[in-house]
Amino acid sequence: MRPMMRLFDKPAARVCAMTTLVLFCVFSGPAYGQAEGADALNPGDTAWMLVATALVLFMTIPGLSLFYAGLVRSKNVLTVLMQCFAITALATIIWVVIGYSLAFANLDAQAAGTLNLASFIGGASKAFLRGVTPDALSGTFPENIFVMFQMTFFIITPALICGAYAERMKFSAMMIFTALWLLLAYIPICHMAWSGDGALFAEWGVLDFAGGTVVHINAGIAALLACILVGKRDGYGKTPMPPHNLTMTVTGAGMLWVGWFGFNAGSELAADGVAGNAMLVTQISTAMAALTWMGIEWMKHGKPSVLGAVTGAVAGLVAITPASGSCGAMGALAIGLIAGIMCFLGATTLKRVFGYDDSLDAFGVHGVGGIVGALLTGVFASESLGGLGMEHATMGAQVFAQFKSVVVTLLWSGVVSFMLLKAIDWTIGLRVSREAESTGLDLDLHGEEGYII
Amino acid sequence: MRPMMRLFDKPAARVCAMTTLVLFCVFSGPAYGQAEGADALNPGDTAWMLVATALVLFMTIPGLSLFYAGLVRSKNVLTVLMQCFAITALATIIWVVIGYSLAFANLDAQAAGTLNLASFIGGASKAFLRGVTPDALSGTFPENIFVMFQMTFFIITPALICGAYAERMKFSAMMIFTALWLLLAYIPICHMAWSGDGALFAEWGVLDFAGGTVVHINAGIAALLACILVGKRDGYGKTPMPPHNLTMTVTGAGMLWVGWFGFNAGSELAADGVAGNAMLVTQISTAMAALTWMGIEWMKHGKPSVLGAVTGAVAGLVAITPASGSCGAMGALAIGLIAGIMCFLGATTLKRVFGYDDSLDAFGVHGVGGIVGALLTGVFASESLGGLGMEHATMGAQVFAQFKSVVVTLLWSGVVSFMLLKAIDWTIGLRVSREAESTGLDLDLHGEEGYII
Amino acid sequence: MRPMMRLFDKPAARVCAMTTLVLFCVFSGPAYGQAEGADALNPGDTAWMLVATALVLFMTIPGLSLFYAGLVRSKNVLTVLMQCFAITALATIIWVVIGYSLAFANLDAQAAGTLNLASFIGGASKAFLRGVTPDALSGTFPENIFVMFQMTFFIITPALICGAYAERMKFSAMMIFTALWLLLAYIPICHMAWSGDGALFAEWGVLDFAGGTVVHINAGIAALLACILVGKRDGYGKTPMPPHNLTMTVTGAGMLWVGWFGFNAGSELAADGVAGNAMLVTQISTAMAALTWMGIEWMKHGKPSVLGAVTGAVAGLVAITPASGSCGAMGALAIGLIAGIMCFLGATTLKRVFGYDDSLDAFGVHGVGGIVGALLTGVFASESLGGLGMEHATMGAQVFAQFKSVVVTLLWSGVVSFMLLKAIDWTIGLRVSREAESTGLDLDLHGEEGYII
Amino acid sequence: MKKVEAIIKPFKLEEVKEGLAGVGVQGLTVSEVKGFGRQKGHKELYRGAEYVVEFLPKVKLEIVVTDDKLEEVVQAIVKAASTGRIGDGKIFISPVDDAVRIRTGETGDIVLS
Amino acid sequence: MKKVEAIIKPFKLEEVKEGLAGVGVQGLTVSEVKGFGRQKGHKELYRGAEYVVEFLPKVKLEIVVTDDKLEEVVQAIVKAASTGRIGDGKIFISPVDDAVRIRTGETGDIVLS
Amino acid sequence: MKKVEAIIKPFKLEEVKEGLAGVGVQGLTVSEVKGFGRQKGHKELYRGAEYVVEFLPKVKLEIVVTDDKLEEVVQAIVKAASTGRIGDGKIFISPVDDAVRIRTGETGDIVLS
Ligand SMILES: Nc1ncnc2c1ncn2[C@@H]1O[C@H](COP(=O)(O)OP(=O)(O)O)[C@@H](O)[C@H]1O
Ligand SMILES: Nc1ncnc2c1ncn2[C@@H]1O[C@H](COP(=O)(O)OP(=O)(O)O)[C@@H](O)[C@H]1O
Ligand SMILES: Nc1ncnc2c1ncn2[C@@H]1O[C@H](COP(=O)(O)OP(=O)(O)O)[C@@H](O)[C@H]1O
Repeated sequence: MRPMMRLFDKPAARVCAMTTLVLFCVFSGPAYGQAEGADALNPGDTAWMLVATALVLFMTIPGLSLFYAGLVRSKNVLTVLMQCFAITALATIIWVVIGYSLAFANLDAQAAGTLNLASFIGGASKAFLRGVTPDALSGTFPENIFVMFQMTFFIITPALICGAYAERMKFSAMMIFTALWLLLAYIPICHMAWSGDGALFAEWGVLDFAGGTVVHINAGIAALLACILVGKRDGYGKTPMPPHNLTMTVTGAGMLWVGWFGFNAGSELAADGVAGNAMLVTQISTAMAALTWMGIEWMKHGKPSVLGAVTGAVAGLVAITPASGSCGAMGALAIGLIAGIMCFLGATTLKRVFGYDDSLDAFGVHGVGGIVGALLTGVFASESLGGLGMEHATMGAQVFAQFKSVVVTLLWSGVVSFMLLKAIDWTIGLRVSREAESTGLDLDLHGEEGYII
Repeated sequence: MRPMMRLFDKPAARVCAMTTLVLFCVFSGPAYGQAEGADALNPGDTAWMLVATALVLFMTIPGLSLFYAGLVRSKNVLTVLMQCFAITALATIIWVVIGYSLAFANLDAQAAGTLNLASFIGGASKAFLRGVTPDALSGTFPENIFVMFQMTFFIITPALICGAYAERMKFSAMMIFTALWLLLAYIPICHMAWSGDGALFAEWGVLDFAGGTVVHINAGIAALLACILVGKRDGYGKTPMPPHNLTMTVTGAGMLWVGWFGFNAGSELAADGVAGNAMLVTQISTAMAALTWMGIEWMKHGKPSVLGAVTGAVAGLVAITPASGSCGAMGALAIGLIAGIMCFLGATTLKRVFGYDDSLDAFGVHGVGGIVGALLTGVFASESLGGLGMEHATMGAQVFAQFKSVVVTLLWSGVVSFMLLKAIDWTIGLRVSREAESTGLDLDLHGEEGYII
Repeated sequence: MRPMMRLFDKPAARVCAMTTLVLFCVFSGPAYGQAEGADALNPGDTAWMLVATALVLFMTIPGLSLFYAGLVRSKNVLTVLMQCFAITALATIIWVVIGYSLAFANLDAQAAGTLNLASFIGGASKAFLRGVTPDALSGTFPENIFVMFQMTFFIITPALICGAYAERMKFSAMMIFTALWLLLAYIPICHMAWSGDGALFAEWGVLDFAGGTVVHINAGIAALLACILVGKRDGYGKTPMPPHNLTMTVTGAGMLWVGWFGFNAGSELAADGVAGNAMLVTQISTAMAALTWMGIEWMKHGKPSVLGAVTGAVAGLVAITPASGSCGAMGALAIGLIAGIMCFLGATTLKRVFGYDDSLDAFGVHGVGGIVGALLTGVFASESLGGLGMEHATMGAQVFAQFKSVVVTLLWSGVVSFMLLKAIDWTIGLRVSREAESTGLDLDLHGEEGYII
Repeated sequence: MKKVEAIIKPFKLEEVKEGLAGVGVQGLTVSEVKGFGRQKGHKELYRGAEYVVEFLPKVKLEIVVTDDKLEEVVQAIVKAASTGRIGDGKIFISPVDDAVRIRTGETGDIVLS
Repeated sequence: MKKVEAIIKPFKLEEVKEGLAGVGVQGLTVSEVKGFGRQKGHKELYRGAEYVVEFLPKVKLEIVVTDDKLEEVVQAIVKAASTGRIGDGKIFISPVDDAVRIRTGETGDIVLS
Repeated sequence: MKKVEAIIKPFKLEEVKEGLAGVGVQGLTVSEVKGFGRQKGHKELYRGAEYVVEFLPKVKLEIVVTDDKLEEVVQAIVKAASTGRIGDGKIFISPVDDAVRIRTGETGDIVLS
């Protein structure tokens, strides 16, 4: 084991050290721009990446925002839509100003086989997108599209968290939390996973094709902490809080499904057979998980529900995300099946047992599904199971690498989220007043009503 | 006329023979994988096919599901959404497990100029997508994308049928019917039309660019039989059953229109001028049919309705589907006009005269529009009418070929649908109880309500 | 200054002369088809243009139609959806029959450095899309896709105007106005801006990448005149007329945002770094304007509204449109900020001061945002401000060129719109009866209700 | 003058309206209500959480009638609305002092015809 | 105490509310109802099938007033709600025994002021 | 027989229902209404135009009770629905002549039990 890596054997204890490192790096690191090969622009890949970007944005607005908005009570419907929309705008600006740079600049400081500061965070040299001209390439397509594609992930991740604290969080607190969380939790994990040779997860050989750690586990654990620290909704467990408009939720689910092709197949960064495979396994896992969830409900409650079907589909989408670059059709069937079962337990039993109020099951689906997917990626990448093969690892070693990435993400994002939420709670407060909660957040926070029909 | 073809001059009488043949073939045929040329992967075509696939899935969820869901009464809204969603999941798995193989494997057994078993059905060699690796090509793009693209057609076709039996069919019966119908009706027709040289329709020289027979007539006739065998909705003809939310229907119609570009222009399987032409004629026919339907209503009832406009648009989309690879702008204007008129009659007069309860006009629009489109394809492919030309046929011969494919589809799908529906009715029953129908299927079948506002 | 150009120094005075010229040209001009280079078809560019076209259509149906429909009272919701849908159909047919030809045929008559009739209007040689075969190219992709792409702009522009006269205009009057306005206002401006060397705006060196003048100012000024000439809604200013369903509006806004990538990045007519840059700056400006509008509301009213956020986003989208081919990330931040402020004033103060009833702020957002964007394009194209550079002009000269194009558009479209609206008012009348207005236009004009829930 | 308030099952509305037309009722007013009574609610299911909805959708009819018509009207409703199952609903009869037709300002029994 | 129930055309609500404020009414309760009466319903059109909607949207106001205010209140409604066309609606007056203010538990006329 | 009509704040419905069950109420009917009273409306904001919504969402309960139960029922509502803040609502009590159970045709007090 290389020296730097020992640092992470007990990750919890080292978080402070890492934070210091990270901050140091951000403000000192020289940056040399993204290292490019001698690739030329390929219009086919470019076309696909333009579209994949549009598809991933489509996942958040309107996709996810509809999915979530249908699940709350009608007095809070606009708040949810507003959160997703405002996060989209906020994350865009942060990404342009400094986020992209911190995630993807200073790559020259990284080197395969070396763990250093640059394994954890990028630099400031591309702040305000310095150097991202129309001519700059990222592989076979323009770097500005790479900026955009990655931005859409930067947008959707905090939007996923909304599902946990829905129907009670202050809008101002939400905005501050999101901004800081993106900088302190998202960017480091994104860099560790996706900045290439020399980055932490890359060195470990972790497979995270489209964001199991970066997006889903990252958002999932933040969601869990957020719903615990914000506290339960008034009347939770006593009064029923059924979804106010399931047609909206099903519509959003359809959009998520379709948009996810951009997410997963787009993560190949090219229009080729691996992208096609990513699309195919995404479809299979999703279908399988939807049928699984429906089947469980049918057996347990005597009827399958449409909310069950769409939640299962999202579970399948989440779990296949890290695996979509490496598993085959059979692996996808298995991942879908397992994700369906585990997320069902996550959104029902787990939540009931621990008694937290994860309003829309952001942790139950994205956290649980993300972990399941990350670990199973290590299994179903195996050629013996129809996968595309793991480069140098045995299945055991690969699963262990995956496991480490899961733990790092849980701990890093967990600690950051906890500290941020506590700090915000002590200062401006996380939660609206009881009266506002009973009136509805739409009127209280935004002075509007969803429906005047 | 070649010997094998005589078999089909009186198609009804030969259905049993065909069934035997088909079943035999399925379990016996050696399979050699899809014959490939020496084509190399083209990223531009690949990009387009990735997107076209996403667009066609988008047509079903959320497109079609919203279009249909808005048309039912609010107590049944979720059932319709659920049907489309569950069919999406179910068809995906069937396609992966065996459907794709039965439709597109064993192509080596086919040969131009020969009608044999392989003219009617593929084989089992690609079950579980054996051999569909990221490297396998289908023309100029990866085969896995071809699998996905064709899968989206496999999904939407049974979803179209939902429109006929809406508001009264059991969910379990619907699932069983769909699964069997896909295997026994969809796959053979798909194979006959699209598996290339040696396939029945190919031998006849039938032009079905994007699925007039395979999708629309196939679904349309099944829809007609389903609504007749399931029976009328309680109170049909006495109580008004107006659409509960036309905003949803219009939204779905817009999505269908946009998604249909993937359907028709995607069917070129390349990003080229024929794809562009398919997009163009799709737009023209749709617009023309929408204006036609509006115009008829304006004249007949004194006002044009938005439901009329969107239904007309769907009629235009349906009718241009088989013709979109061969007609020109002028042909599209004519097809749109005629489809607008004929589907108007299909959804109004025809239904009234025969008194069946095709709740959302699945036959009236898809069946009638599909037949009109299939026949007119034979007319407007002609260069003299601005078409791209028919290879070797005169207009008369082409129309006759089209006619034969229509008849085969109607008979094959009709007989299969009839037998399946009867069998299900005798066993588990097709229809919910009268009480469930009066309460609403959402509560009864799924334990949920659409709106709690 | 070249002789022909003097004509436009006092544009108002010359409108009649222009009209005569234009009409003359239309019926006399020989046409030679679009001049092509020796370009070959590029499948990557073709794939992108197919998708960009689908995205722009998606902006109108369902995007814009949902955005607008949510803002009216529920008794008028279908009317708005119907207007957008019917305009889509109507504009399609007009474009195919003669519109495309008048806008883009007869290009041989144009020459760089010469202002003549052909600087203002095309010819009739491509009527009914004569010559637009699958082989015909437009640059590196098929001309039929160019026809389609431009058609989607032809569709959305009059649909934008609906926002001004919503809730009171007759459907028949709306259809007639739209048809004539497209022919007399849209086509000339489109030709002047986009038909290449020798066209008026091209000669002036105007930068209008994706339609600041052609689409937004054009529609904006028509909207202003329409809402003034149609008159205020009954009870306007006395009774509150709040949006009936903001979830619909937010959904539509998300669709507009995503679809706008097709609009702006598609206007590059290729999948390359300039397209990527257009997508990037579109995202930035939109996010910035959304945050700006939210910020203003937060300061002024104590709470940010979701309607404010989405309206700000649309303002940002509008303003970046002409600039998206020439500005950089920093310019986009500035344009978003300024557009947010100016459109806020346009939709609030300006409207209040002058007292017109622009129901959904079509002028306040598209007119004002379009003008702001057109002028700022001249500023932020400058390399010194991070732009991609202006070819031969100083910033001052460029802004002046932009200014002239704004004035020409305002005057031309303003005069045409005024005359058309007056003529229609005198003949069939623009407005529904007071009783119809109180009952709701859905029932009165279309015999339907939006919701029966 | 009496006011007859009937709470019935929603799908019976059409029949009741016809029944009332049969006994010459010229006007009535309908509203959507939720009822709570002996009729058991139904279970709903959201992400594995089952809960019982106790308030059931009902329709309330209000018909103001002249005293002499009262009996006939009540009978017509009972006849048309009854299915024999729990939850068929109730009819309440209460006194009305007077009625006014807004259009004309008329008062008294004439308003009801 | 009397209860005044007025069924009016929806778009008249604002005017009636102002009219009532003019005669000192401090509180009222409004609900959306569907009315059936002499006013002819409208035709709706769905895929070529025309049918008549006989239940028209109306608004019901309930105002409990002291006996001395009754006349004034009724007049105010008639004045504000009348358009002179069929379907303007009706007012029904019925006895109320007592009123209670939930916040304070007070009863009697004071509750209405 | 008396009819108790209570206009309460919507989020109090569950508590009131439980309170009423506590005193043996077997049935009630609920509708959504808008109330206008002393409670100040809220401001809404649409594109910079602020306006005041004066009609606030309320829930109306109708319970027909036998005369002897009246006091108890009213007290139960007051207790459960009161928050002490303006807008808690009102209860109106009015006479009912008779009640009919549609299912059985029964009349009189038995219908209410
Ligand atoms: N005491 C009551 N006061 C007001 N409404 C009542 C009362 N009892 C019943 N209802 C209404 O009558 C409906 C039917 O009553 P329920 O007890 O379920 O059945 P049934 O009338 O057949 O005995 C209830 O849903 C409720 O709306
Ligand atoms: N007998 C009645 N009982 C209850 N409501 C009635 C009665 N008659 C009429 N209404 C209500 O009054 C409304 C208006 O009545 P209608 O006969 O249409 O016109 P007008 O009041 O002008 O004569 C109806 O829509 C209905 O809601
Ligand atoms: N005279 C009245 N007639 C009918 N309903 C009334 C009357 N006064 C008040 N209400 C209803 O009671 C509700 C509460 O009244 P309000 O004056 O706001 O507060 P409070 O009851 O605490 O004094 C109102 O919203 C309205 O629905």
